[in-house]
Amino acid sequence: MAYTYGNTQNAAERIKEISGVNPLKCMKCGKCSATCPAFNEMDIKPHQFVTYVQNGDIEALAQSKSLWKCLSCFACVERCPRDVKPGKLIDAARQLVVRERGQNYLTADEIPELLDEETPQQLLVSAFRRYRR
Amino acid sequence: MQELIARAKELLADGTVARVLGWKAGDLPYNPEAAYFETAESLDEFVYNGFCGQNLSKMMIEASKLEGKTLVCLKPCDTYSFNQLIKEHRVDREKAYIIGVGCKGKLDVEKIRKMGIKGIQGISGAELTDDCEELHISTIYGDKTVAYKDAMLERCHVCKGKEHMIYDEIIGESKDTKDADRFAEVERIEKMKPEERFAFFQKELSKCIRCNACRNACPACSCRKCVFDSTKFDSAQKANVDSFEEKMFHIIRAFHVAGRCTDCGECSRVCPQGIPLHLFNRKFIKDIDTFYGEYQAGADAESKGPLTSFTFDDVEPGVVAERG
Amino acid sequence: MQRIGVFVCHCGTNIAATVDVKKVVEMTAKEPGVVHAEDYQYMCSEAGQAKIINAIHEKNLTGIVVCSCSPRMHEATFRKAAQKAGLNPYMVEIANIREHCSWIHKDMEEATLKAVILARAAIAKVNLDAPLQPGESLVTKRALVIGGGIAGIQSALDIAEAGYEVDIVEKLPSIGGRMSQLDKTFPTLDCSACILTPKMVEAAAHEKINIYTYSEVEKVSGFVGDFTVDIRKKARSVDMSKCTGCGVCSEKCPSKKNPNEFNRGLNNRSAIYIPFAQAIPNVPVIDREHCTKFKTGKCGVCSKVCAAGAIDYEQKDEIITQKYGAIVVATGFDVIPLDKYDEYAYSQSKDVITSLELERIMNAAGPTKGHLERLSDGKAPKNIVFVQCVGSRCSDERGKSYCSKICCMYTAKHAMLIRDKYPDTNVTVFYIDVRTPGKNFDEFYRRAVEDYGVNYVKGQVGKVIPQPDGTLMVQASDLLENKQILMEADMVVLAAAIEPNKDVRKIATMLTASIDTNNFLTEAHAKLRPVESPTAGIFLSGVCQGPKDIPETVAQAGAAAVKAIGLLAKDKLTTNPCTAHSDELLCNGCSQCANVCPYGAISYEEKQVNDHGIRETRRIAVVNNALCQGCGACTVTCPSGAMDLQGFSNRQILAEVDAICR
Amino acid sequence: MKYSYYPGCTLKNKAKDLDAYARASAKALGFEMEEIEDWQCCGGVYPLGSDEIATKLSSVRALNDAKEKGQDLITVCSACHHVLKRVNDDMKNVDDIRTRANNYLKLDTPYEGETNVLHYLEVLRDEVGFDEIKKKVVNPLKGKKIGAYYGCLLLRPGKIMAFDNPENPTIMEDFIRALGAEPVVYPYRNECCGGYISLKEKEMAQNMCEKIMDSAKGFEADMLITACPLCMYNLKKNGTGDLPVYYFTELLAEALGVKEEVAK
Amino acid sequence: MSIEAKEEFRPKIVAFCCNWCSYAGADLAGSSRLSYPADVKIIRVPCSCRVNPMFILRAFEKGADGVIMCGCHPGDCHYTTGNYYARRRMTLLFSMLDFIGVENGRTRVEWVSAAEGVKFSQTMNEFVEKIYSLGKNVRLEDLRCRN
Repeated sequence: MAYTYGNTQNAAERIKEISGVNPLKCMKCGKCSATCPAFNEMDIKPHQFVTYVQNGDIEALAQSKSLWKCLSCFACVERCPRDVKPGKLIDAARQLVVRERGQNYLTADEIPELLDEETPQQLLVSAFRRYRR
Repeated sequence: MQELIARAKELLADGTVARVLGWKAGDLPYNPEAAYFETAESLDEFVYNGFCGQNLSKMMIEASKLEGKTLVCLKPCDTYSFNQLIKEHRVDREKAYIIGVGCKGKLDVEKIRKMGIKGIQGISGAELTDDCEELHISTIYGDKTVAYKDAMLERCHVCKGKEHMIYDEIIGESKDTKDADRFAEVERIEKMKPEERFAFFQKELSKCIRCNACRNACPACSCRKCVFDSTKFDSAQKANVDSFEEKMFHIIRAFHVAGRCTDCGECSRVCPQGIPLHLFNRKFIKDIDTFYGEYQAGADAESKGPLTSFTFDDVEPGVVAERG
Repeated sequence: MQRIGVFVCHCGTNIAATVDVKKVVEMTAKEPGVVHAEDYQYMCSEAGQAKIINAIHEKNLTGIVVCSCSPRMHEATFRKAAQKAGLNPYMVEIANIREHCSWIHKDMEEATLKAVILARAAIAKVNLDAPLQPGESLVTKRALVIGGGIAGIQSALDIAEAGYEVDIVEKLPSIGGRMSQLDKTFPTLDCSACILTPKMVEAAAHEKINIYTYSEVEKVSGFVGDFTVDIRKKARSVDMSKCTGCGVCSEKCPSKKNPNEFNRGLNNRSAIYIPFAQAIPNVPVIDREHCTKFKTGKCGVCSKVCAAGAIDYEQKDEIITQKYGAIVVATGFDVIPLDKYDEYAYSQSKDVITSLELERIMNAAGPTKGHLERLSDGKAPKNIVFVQCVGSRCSDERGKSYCSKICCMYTAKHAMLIRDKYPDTNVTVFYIDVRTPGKNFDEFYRRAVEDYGVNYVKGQVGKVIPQPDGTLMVQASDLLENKQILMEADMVVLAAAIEPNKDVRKIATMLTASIDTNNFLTEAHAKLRPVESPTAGIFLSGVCQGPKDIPETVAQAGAAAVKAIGLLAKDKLTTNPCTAHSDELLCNGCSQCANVCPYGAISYEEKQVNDHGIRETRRIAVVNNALCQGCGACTVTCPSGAMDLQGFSNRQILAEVDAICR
Repeated sequence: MKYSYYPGCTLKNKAKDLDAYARASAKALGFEMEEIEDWQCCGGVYPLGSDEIATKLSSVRALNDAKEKGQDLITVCSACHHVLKRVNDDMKNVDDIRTRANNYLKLDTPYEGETNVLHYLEVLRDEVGFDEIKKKVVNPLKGKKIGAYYGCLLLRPGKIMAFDNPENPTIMEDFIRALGAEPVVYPYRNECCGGYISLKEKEMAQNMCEKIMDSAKGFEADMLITACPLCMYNLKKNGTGDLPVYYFTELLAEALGVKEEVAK
Repeated sequence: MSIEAKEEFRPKIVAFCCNWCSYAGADLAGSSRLSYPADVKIIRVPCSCRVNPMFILRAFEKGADGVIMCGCHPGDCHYTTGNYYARRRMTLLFSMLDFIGVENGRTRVEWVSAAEGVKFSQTMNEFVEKIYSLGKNVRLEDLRCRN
């Protein structure tokens, strides 16, 4: 975990590019955090994502638990009055991590023990897509 | 023709009209020219045949200023122009006695020439009373026969119909000579690539000698003073040293008559260089029909023209770029 | 050839920082006709104008080019300066080298070159300028006020007090507008009706004011000083001259289940009704859509019970045509529909209401007679949550991009009133920012917090969750605590964004007044002419121009009135001399120009002309300069170029084109 | 009416019922679902990244297949529907993605989002019509109080999915009514159940499922219906356990009297 | 020829703006510091209906590479109906220019209100970019006008 993103502004730019989100549009109303069903599990809260990207503090975002707790339920995307879409930002950060660091949140070895009889294929493929490169 | 002359004499005699505007024979068998006749005797020179293509409507602008009524002979397509001139207050309906003369298609001597017929001494088969199926041409090289249709003006192949739009009486039969699509040539050009279109018009328009024959013949080009002769636009006529001049002149001329042009085809008929000038007008007419609904200038003498009216949801100019 | 002077303004550094003004002077000085060129710090200043005046005198200038800001800013200033020096003011042209040049370019060389080209175009135009004399038109000494809310009433009163006739046209059956629906008003908590009603009465009683209620503007033609307006007086079905306002008809009307618009549909009214107790006029109207008589032909109860015989089922709409010199637009606002904000459960729960609905609930004449009750079960709410910015400050298509301005203050008012009257009730306000610029406004908000214990939480509400027991759960952010809150509430009040009245676009089109993408009317200048429309003779009063509270609305209404009075006080207006003119020697008399003239300013005369020796009577187009507004539609229609526009002549525009393309 | 049908991985496996009931009901309602050949997994999650092309290609192939047949593309699984619909929107409206995807695929004619992507429920509502379904119901589900569980994928983002009002949807309620049962409207019906994280964050998923089911029970629902195999799994596995969850197609098949056929 | 080709191409672009909406929109773009290339030069006309097709042809004749006309949005004309006539005229003119083989990207009409400074700037940026991509207007220029 000692690895850091060399040029933080570059990483922030990458996130903006991948997500297509302009964090400057945020007016800090907090509706995303008011909406988020995973709020309590998150260490960096949805409304804070924007600030982290703005400040170029991508390392903290990359290390955060929130990255893996976001449900991709789009509730924040739907309700954001400023078209900022924090869900997209966090997804972009997650991609940055799994792509550039090779840091898989889930490895193939871990999976069998997580499975049960009913686990749908959908869950498996989505987990792969979300958590690893 | 005799019926026409007889009737004209009658009307002159009873004082209904002060003069007759028609045609008299020219110096060649195929170039009759417009003429006024003020006496019964002079009417003996009156001719009316397949070569009387000239649209006499425009002459009524001047005739309207004369004392008394003028008997004017108008072919079906000429009546559109006359209506348009009434709409624009250029002619006085009260000063005109309109005899709608029959028309079975008008002839283009250039087409005959192009068939290789030279030394023409006489042509028959083009009288109003003829059935106008065949032309018999006597030349210094012998007699020739050609199909009437093959010698017809382009405009007659896309004839607007044999009905007169306005008249006091009709003399002689008319024939619908339409056998082609009016917009086919415009469409053919539209389908070309821009470079090809540019080259096509470059070639055609570079023939222009700015003789102003088109302008003089055009019944819609009836301005007392043309903008190209006035200082208002700094556009007074200059010698042509460059292709743009012709483009500018012909585009503007077409634009000025857009929505008013009845598509009478006089411009192309009189062009000594054979430039298909009617294509500009047809293009505008086609666009007007597609964008704003079908409109035939001169079909009546009251309706507002397409460029002096609008609807709230007209197409945007961007449509030109969109359709590619 | 003109003798032209070129004056290049630095505009401080606004121009000079990007445009090399010295270079512009140097380059333009070489242009044909230019006999004088200089630059100055601020051309619009007294000293700057003096330079122009001096140069005109000293160098006998016949034309002036000022390279400065937009002509929309200072054209009039420089024209006046020229006039002072005895030059015809229309011999002045402006090259806009600020808005169109220095402010948008960064590269000095590029900007300087462009400035020179713009100056050349102006020089070319001046070269062809001719002295123009403005004409005159008469002013009809009567004003029209569209909208009978507080803005319209105030404007009408002020204009009437100055001695001019005023007509108010109000769409609804009574004047009073939004303010009549309010219970109390901030920041002093007066009763709204108590301060509005006297104004309404005053307007109704004023001998100079004529009120058309239940009426709409149907058509507007003409121009500043001389508008002609058709007003449709909708059929009230009640004879205003006979009705005594006793109200028996409403009482006896069997059709009682029609949504009461005045109470925002929270209760019902009869089909024949007076919208509210203080209505002016105090005459009912039959809602024909819901009236049994009109629907089935059978009923007629109101007619039977009316002792005055005022009911008239046969009444028809009436069109009144009236001339006006000035028009004040005071069309007001409404709250946005909340159908796109279902996360707040507005359509799912009766206890989620808008602030305007709360006004009606709090009002003694409202659906609950002024008792604070839940509309679902009539119980007193114990926990009330206010949600701010519902649809305001949104950049998506659900809401409005602007701040509605009044919500922070009225929410503080509501919170305070509730805490005052029902001290057991907990009040929580979720806010993004509390915006209280205004005299005594922040103090008011602080009182709500400090004296009344209103709980302000910074954060937005994400979802209102109706519970099986009829209460509501509010899921929200507390941004300062960095927490997500789940809070119980039994009433939720939404501060819905306000938007201009739906009809305003139609009205703006009739008036040819410009309107922005949010449907607010545009002012002539955002800072310096905030109560005038760019269309002369049209004045803006109240929220139709932008969100406002009552004091601001009244202030603006007064300002609009003053502007209207300033206009009405003149007997004549000088008209724009840039009108069309027909050259009789070129005119064909073809009538095409008249076809496109929006003002009917072109007529035709049979006129004797002498065209280079040819004397004849011709049909010639003649332009009425008082009617012509100078659009130029006719000039392009005219094939011969006979019709030309003074000040924007064909040759002038072509000269500009040539100068730019040179 | 004939539709191209994209079943998706789960419907071929753990959610065979969802698929079988859908097909049987379609037959009873008179429309045909033609499974597209060689379909590939949609990936289960829409790749949000604007630079993700490869992960969108399988969807584009399916979409193009339907386009070539000139048919609308129908899906039953919420996740597949979500992914296909959003990729289709990208192909229609996002120049960059369209260009790059087409460059990669090298189709005969480029795919530009021409296909109409429909969820089975949309077909029921817009093509068949709930009134029509009502007429064809042979076993009305009288007396049943059913809560619709929408979840996230069908509804959001509302602008792109254009499925129903994302905050106050009614399509499933109308569906329930058409089957003769009573819909139960409860506020958590469009809240996330946490399906995607149920593999690793069990506790979180449990909390969320309980919240949903408690809310539904509070409003007196006897059962829930869903269109999503993942929601189904999660609600069953991590929910309160006392509220049955069914695929909406199962109830449809039951009401239309074709359930028995499928069981055989 | 090769020397000319190396010369940097700076297009001449004429923008006709109606006084009430688009000219004010351009002013707003200016006061909002929304930049667009200096190649655009604005000519103020009272209304889009004042723009005579001859002005546009003349511009091309004199070497303009693009001509754009801006007016109030249809329905918002200061003179009520001017832009409706302008719209028809320009549609027909543009179609004719296209017909004779002039690249149709060289002409454009855009409706810009007084409040649309952003749109004005965007439109001009787009238009200039388009003209750059089309290059020098050689088809309509009157060579005599070069000096």
